[in-house]
Amino acid sequence: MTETAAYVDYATDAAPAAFVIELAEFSGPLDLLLTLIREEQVDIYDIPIARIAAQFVLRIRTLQLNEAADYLEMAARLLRIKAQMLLPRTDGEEAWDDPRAELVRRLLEYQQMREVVDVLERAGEDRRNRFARAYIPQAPAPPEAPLALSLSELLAAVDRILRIARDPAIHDVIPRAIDVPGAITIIRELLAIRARARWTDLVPYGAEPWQVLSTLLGLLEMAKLGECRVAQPRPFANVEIIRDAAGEAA
Amino acid sequence: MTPLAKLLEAALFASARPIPTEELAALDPEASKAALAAALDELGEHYDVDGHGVELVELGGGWQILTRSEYTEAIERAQLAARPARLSAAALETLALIAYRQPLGRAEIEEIRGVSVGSVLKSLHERGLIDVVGRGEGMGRPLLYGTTPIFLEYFALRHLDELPRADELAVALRAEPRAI
Amino acid sequence: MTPLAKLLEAALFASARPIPTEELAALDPEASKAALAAALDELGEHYDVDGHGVELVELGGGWQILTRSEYTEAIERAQLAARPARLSAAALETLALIAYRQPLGRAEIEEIRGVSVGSVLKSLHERGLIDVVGRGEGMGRPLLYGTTPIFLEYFALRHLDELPRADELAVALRAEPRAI
Repeated sequence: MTETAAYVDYATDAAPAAFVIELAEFSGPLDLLLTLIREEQVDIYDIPIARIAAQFVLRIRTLQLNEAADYLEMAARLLRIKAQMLLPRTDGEEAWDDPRAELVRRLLEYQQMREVVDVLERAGEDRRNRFARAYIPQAPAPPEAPLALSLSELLAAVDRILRIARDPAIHDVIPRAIDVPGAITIIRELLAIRARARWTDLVPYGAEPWQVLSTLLGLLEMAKLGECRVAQPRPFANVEIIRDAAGEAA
Repeated sequence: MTPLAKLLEAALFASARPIPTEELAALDPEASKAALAAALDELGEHYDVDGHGVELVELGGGWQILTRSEYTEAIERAQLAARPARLSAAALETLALIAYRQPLGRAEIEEIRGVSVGSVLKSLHERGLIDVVGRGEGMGRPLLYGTTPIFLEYFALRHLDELPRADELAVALRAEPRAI
Repeated sequence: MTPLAKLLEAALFASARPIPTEELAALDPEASKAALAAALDELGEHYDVDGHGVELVELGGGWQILTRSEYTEAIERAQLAARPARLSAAALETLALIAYRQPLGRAEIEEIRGVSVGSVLKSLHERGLIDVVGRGEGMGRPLLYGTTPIFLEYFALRHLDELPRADELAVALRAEPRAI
């Protein structure tokens, strides 16, 4: 039959411009198949399977779709149908089950879906051409809630900063010994008044590093001596210092 | 405009998303349904008759003010707003199937589309266009997908039945039957 | 409305931020400055005279359509618009410092506030309230931050000098770090 000849023709033809296609142009093997059927202008109910199969294989070879299992699976299916078509028909024509029937059903189903895609595409394009109200700031995800800010809040913040702001430090590096005994004295004084204290009671906001270190070492020393217990309920929580029974007795 | 129409305008202007009619009703608990409908009519008509750059659109079960499409190009050229990205063909095909056959499982979609659709389903789900609406029978009780209100919004549809019915589609692939 | 006023309305509606006059001019390169000003006037007047739920406002060096404040309560009550979020105290303090002392580097902010401000700067930057405005002298040429037009917009200020001067505040902010 001429179908074999057709295969040779297509295979030996230098790929025409139309053959240089991107995989992205097709959404799957059925899409490619439908495109071929349209290009070849053949009847979907009477697909010249050998010719279409040859075209299909040729295209996916051109596309170097070795990795695309979906296309290869379809190619195998086409070749199997082609083989079935070549089998001699022993029975009468009426009893013959067209091996293409299942493929035709799938193509029609796919074609119907493509019609819906056209409808959706038009609707989506129409919507895309109209802008909705945009929020500030523009977020790719759902719009972030806008901020509630007032000038008085901002000014109050300025005031707050000024209260806690230290003078811009001039970094004169003076060697300064860590004063552990001094820190222990302070902790003892505090624990004499209160059974429980917190880290922030001992270390004032904006304390110098040497003060922090002295207090820490002093605290550890006192804990070792059993004068107090140190506890932290959660990671990063304020450290609690608890006057110990031993300390109380002393 | 009537006070109710002005209130609706303010609310619709403030929202980046369509507002369902029930939520609009919450704006003025004393307004009747009829008054609300009349005010929406009034607002929409005002935009149309008076000649505005925006219009009132009913979609996704709610109402939204949108710019008229004739200004899109100028706005985009001036880089004041950008159109959202188009959906890929794969995403559109999968959406089309789900829209028509929901609830629908992944295996059926793959059977019809002839490709694996795992990543497409994931991205459609992330964009809020589809959601899991149940589980099918059979092995593994597969997840079944359906479209969401955002789907309607994306395509500016009021209801799913604005899509052509399946039997209205012309499965007209029989171009010219060719003699073999 | 004139075609230009309609175009302006569409653009102002679609934009995520106030649009400076120069950018509005890009919408219609053939429109003269006078025509643009007239169209803005027309749009603003239309909203005012015709009785709309929105108004045209000039702020942050640009133009924006905003809902009229008398409708805010009803809209918030109906919970249609996203509830505004508040800035944390840390963010507010950092923002205040930057507003008054810009351009300002991270090290100086940390020195004054006594805490590390990396994440706060990041979130203010994401919110669009501050931006990098240059690089300082000295080691590592630190990034310097300043406030943005969005900052002005949040506080409904036209210019930075509408902020009370530092010496008008109860406690005066030192304008300059002490020279070393």
